[in-house]
Amino acid sequence: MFTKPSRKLLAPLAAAASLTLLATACAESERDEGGQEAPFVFGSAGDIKSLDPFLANDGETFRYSRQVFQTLLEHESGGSEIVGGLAEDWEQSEDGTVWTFHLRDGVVFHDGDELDAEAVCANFDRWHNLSGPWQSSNNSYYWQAIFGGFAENEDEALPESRYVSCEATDELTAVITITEYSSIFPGGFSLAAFGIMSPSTLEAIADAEITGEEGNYSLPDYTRTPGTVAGTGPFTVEEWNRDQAEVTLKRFDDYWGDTAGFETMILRAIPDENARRQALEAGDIHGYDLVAPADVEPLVEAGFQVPTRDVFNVLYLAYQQETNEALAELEVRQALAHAVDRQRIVDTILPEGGEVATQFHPDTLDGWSPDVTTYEYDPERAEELLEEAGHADLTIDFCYPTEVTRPYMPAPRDIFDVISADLEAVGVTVEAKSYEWTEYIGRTDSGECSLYLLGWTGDYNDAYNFIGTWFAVQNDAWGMDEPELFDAMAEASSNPDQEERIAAYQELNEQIMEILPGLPISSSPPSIAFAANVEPPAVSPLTQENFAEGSWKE
Amino acid sequence: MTTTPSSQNLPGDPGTAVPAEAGGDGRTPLLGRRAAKVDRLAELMGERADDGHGAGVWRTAFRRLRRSPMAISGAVIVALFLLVALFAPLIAPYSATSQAWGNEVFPNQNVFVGPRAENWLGLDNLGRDQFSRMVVGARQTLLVGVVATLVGFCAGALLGGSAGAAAVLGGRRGAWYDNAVMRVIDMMLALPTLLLAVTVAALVGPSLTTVMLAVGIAQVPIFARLLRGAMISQGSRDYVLAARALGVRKRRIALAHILPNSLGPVIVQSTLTLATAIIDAAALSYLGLGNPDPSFPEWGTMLADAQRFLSSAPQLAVYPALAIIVTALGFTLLGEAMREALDPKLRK
Amino acid sequence: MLRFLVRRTLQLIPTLGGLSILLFVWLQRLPGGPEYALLPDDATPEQREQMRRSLGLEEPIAVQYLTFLRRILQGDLGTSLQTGRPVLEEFLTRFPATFELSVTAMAIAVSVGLPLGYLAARRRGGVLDFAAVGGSLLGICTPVFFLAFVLKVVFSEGLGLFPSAFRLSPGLSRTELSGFVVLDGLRTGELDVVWDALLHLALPGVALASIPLAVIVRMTRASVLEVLDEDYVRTADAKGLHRSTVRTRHVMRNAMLPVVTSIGLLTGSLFAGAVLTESVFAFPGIGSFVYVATQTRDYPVLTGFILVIAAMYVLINLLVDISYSLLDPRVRAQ
Amino acid sequence: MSNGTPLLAVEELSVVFGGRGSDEVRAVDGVSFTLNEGKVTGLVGESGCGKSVTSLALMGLLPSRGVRIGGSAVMRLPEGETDLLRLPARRMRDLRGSQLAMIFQDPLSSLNPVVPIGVQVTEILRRHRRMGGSAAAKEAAVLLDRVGIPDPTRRLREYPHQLSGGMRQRALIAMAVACRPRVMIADEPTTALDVTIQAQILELLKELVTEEGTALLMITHDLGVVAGLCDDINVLYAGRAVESAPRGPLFAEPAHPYTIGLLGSVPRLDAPRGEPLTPIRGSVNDNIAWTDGCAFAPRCDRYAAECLEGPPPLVPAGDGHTHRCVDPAEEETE
Repeated sequence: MFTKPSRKLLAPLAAAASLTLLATACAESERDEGGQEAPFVFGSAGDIKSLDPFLANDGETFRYSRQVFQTLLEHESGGSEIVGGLAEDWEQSEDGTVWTFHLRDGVVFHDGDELDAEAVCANFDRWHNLSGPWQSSNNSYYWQAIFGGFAENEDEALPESRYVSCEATDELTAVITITEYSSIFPGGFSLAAFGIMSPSTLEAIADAEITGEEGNYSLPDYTRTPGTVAGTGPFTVEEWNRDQAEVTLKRFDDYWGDTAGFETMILRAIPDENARRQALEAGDIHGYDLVAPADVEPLVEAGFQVPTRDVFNVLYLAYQQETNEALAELEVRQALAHAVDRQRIVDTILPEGGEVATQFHPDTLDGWSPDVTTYEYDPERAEELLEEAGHADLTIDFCYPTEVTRPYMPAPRDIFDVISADLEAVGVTVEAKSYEWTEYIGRTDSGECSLYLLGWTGDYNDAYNFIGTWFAVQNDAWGMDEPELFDAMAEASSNPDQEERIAAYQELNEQIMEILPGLPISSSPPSIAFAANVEPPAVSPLTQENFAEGSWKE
Repeated sequence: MTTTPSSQNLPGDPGTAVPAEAGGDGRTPLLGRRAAKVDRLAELMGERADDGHGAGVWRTAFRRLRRSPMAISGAVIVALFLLVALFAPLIAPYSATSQAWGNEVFPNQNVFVGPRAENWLGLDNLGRDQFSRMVVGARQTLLVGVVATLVGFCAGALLGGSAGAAAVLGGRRGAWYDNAVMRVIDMMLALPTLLLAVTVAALVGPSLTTVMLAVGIAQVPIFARLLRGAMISQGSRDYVLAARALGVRKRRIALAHILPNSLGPVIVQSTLTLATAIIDAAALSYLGLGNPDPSFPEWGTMLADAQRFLSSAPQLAVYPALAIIVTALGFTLLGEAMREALDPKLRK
Repeated sequence: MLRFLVRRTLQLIPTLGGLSILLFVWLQRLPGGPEYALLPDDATPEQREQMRRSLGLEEPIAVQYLTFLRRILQGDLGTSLQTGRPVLEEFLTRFPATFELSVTAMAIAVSVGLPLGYLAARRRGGVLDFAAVGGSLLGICTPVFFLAFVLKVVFSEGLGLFPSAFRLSPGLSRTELSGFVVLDGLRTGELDVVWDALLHLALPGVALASIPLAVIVRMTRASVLEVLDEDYVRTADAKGLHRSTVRTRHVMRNAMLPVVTSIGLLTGSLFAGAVLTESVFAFPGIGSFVYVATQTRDYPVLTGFILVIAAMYVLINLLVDISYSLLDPRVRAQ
Repeated sequence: MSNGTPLLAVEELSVVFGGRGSDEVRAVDGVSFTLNEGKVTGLVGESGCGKSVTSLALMGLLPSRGVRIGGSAVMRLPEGETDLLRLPARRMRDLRGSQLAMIFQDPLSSLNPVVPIGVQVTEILRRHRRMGGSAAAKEAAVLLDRVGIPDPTRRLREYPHQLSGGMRQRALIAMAVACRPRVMIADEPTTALDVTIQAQILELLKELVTEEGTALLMITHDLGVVAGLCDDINVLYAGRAVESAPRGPLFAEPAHPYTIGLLGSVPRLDAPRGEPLTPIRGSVNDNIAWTDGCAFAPRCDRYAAECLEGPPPLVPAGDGHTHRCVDPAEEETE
């Protein structure tokens, strides 16, 4: 659709180049005389939503934006430790409300602007001062998740903003002040949604408006057409072909760190997991994410590289206590927990290396407790408990998502099928309901499903990112009211002392598993696949791969 | 999708309907007079039956069917399918939903269990007996096909029948009504059946009922057109003219004479629609608009669900695929053979 | 001829009017009304109220209909819930892909179907006839998506002859004049692009062609059989004309009449088939977009798709009528 | 005139349908007759008696499969005598239309509805007389004029449905005579026409035969046509000739009861008023195989036991008069 005039002039050259390319299609890593290198094509599960990550809350947009924009803090390559990003290092005040970031020197944006503290603060101030449709949670999900509200909240339901100010104390020092400490910091500063854009970009988009109604927003042009947004990442965004669902990234040669191994990287959306695998096998793409567990072995045998990420997720069966009164009874919740053969799900459906989860976050996180109450697979006990509760003939609706795989949930339909068969085996009548992913999220969030499958991959290394997401306040997704738990959660989260906080988390985990708001099913390591001739980037448990680390094998 | 224009002009059998009418008569003078009219009509019909084909078209058609290999193979397949579907609970050795062998299959490691002594077709991806699922699935598939066809048949017959009757007998207002109905029908025909079904299904949300409704509704315009066409062609027949000349009431002509004689092509179409319904139902399942409960065996759902194992355990997809293809083929063969047998143009 | 065209075009108006009413009713029938369909489930009552107002749902029904009609006529099919872009725009950017795929499929179906149907009829009862009839029945009875999968597994995954997805190999550089990849390639002389695009079109094209092919074979066969029995073919033979003359001028020209109609109808149904085929081959056309829309119940897209298909069907019908009148002088005379 | 040279001698022609599993049907069984230059030979009988099959067999227009043809049909051609029944298909195609032409029963269905009359006339000229486009068009106009179609150049551009029934038949005749064939077969050429047109067409045929010296085989069920046109007459029943004679003797002294029956079923102006027509009982279907006896026996008034004692032989009755009856009528009509 969008063509730069210069490309037209280059057309004959490009044609010649691609002819050669076709001739050497089998050896894609080879460079041809034109100096052009074959692009690295990665099959993603969906198209990106916006070029500006601030507006997004989905993994595919963030996979793209992490290559183009950078955040103040990052996670270590291949791990979950927080390290410096655009900020070389940082300090927090005693009470955890003042964060001082010492920026890297010599960082330039794609458009030539230089990174300084003013630029960082301009970004934060912009977000803080957004108004109108920008304040819809559809358009600023992560801002609201971390900082609560805006400078001027237009919706009374929004909490007061946690953000106070950002000051550039010197050229390379930005000081961000927040109202109170929360364990979401410093992890919050690493979220891809808070990718720093250049001052020129900010100027250009200052008047950009979101039009349309709730649920039917039309995003401003700069989020759709490359050319306006500029970050500091190892790649620049070259083209977003929306009808092909394809984003083309180019190596940014003035990147402050090691320049990217690939000259060109293309993210191409292939929603179907089978199609992704076939595309890799056919050589159409050179890597893809969300590999089905069953495909791992055949791919490895066929010579593909299928690195496995560390476990950093949890899959759970949620009990919504309001839609089905029986679920408000502890015995029923326990009965359902005993009824499900979680080991079988782990053994037969989840990828190798998965484990039955005993609590609502993986054991790789501090705060995991070895002493939580466990619920063994025991159908007889389940039946007894149901009998005791007077719900021997329980009927319950059970939702699962269709046409989707998540890192923690490879085959939702099969997992549903196994659980529902287990439940039926102890006398529960299951009414199946399936929804497409976005609709599913909406319905489960608003508490329309009594039982449903969902999970979470951590954004950063803190237990609160898991349990705090669900059990910090009364909400429709769970429909449970446990004020004590909520209070304890708030207290733990606002404790700046690392050790005390972790001990509190352990207690919280024990408490949660007593209450049993849902059944944690598993934590499993998701895989990602690459062609044999690719030197893949270090895989990240947080699914935050930095593709600049990848390159063609010599 | 399987209709051809020639199917719209199939004549029914003029000889079957009327003699039955001639029976109950002669009680009151009024009835007697009407009976006399009917008798005269029957006489006319008798003459018709005499001059042309002697035995009824149906009987000749049946004779032809018995000799047609197409019809026989179709009938055998359909009969087998019906038997399996009707006696599914007796045939299936195990429960179709119990994951009794759940610990023997590991889809995450591509470990599947193929045919063996206790499970004739092996196990499915969750350790259920595939043979039992296929057998019980036949029943669901039949249900979907029959209900969908019935929906299409009934609604289509109502629309098309009324339009046809109005066109033949209704005069100017009838023609207007016919025109209006046919506009709607044409519009519905404009939408490919599958798309029509998809929109209906997307509207109501995924369930087995949705599939049946959606596929059925998609068939309505075809049935309506067919019946109307047949009725109009019957309407110009001599016996209808004769009946009108004799002053038989219009409703009676339409219901007792034109309609029964026009049903031939519609019945043939029903057979073909069963095939289409089964295939379209499978497509809807693939689109995720089918039964949300995956444990419930239905061939379309099973096929759609097993696609992902096509390279590692192709049999899981191939069994239901073959079953669908063969069953649809059976109905199509039978329907096509019936159409050929009834169509004088194709008769040789 | 011109008068015929004008007359036929005028006759479309009531049809299109009927369609718009049907669509309007459809939208009204959406669960809870259009504002529910167009808003997320957790929308507040105020938002719904606002949506109702902005959709003009407070107005009398006739006014609503006229508004609806005006919007359609202006090409406003609403905004996609998935992408937030106007539905028409989404369709237009994806149209070239689906168009190329449909043309490929139709080209396969026609170029194979017509000769095969003719030969089957000519050798009625022979092996070829049996194979053609059996094959076409099989084609009709095989679920398209399954066929597509099998093709992909065998020819792409297994034999590696064709790519499994997309319209073009990623990163293939080409001069972009329009969305029509093949046409552009031919115009600019980038034959590698053309070849690459054709390779990508092959498998989905065959899968999509399966049903039209089957129908065309059967239609052609039946039609040719009928025509072969016609007196004028006997006349032509009695005149001692060359076989080829008899075949083209006397048999095919007449036999084509019903086939042309069905080709028209099939072209309309191709777009529905594209929903299945494109999704299997990740072919970035209208089909896969609508596939996602059915998943996400993107009502504006679904409604828009129906409208586009119906409009296309009407257009195709017009084309069929025109070609029919070119082929059959009797129609012109009416 | 009466002494024309024989152009086509048909000997013992037989046509058998079916076989291999299904029942055999002997449609034509040992029929012999000769067509002479400038003469009209009639083939008379009820529908289903085998007259049309005879004509198709001579033209080589019967399907090749499922049909067995026996006997010979030797035609005198410029290059010598040739048995039409043994000629390869390609050679036969050359003869058809040029040396051997046919006029069919239903002029509407015998003309290709979608091709202009002009093309249908010129194609035969281009094929057999190797004429170029404009020459053929000119000749076609001459031909149409010759067969009495007014304003021929305009008619050439028209389609069959634009012509009247009589004109269509004239057009067909024009095609038949286009290459001045030696032998012409007219299969019920007037049945589908109005009575007044019938007479005109017959007059035209007679004229052409006389002027061109063509041998005409006139196939009809209509004795009126036979009486007015034919020089020699063959009466066919159930595939066999039951009586052959020149026109005079046949009408004067019919020998076979079937011939008598046929003559009796025709209303005659000169018959006394009030005298009933005498229809033949039953229908053609009520017969027995010739091998078992006289096929006409079940319908015959004079049926006797000897009729079933085997096939009745063809008996000469002098003056070129033959019949196939064991108990022929003798001078009864006098």
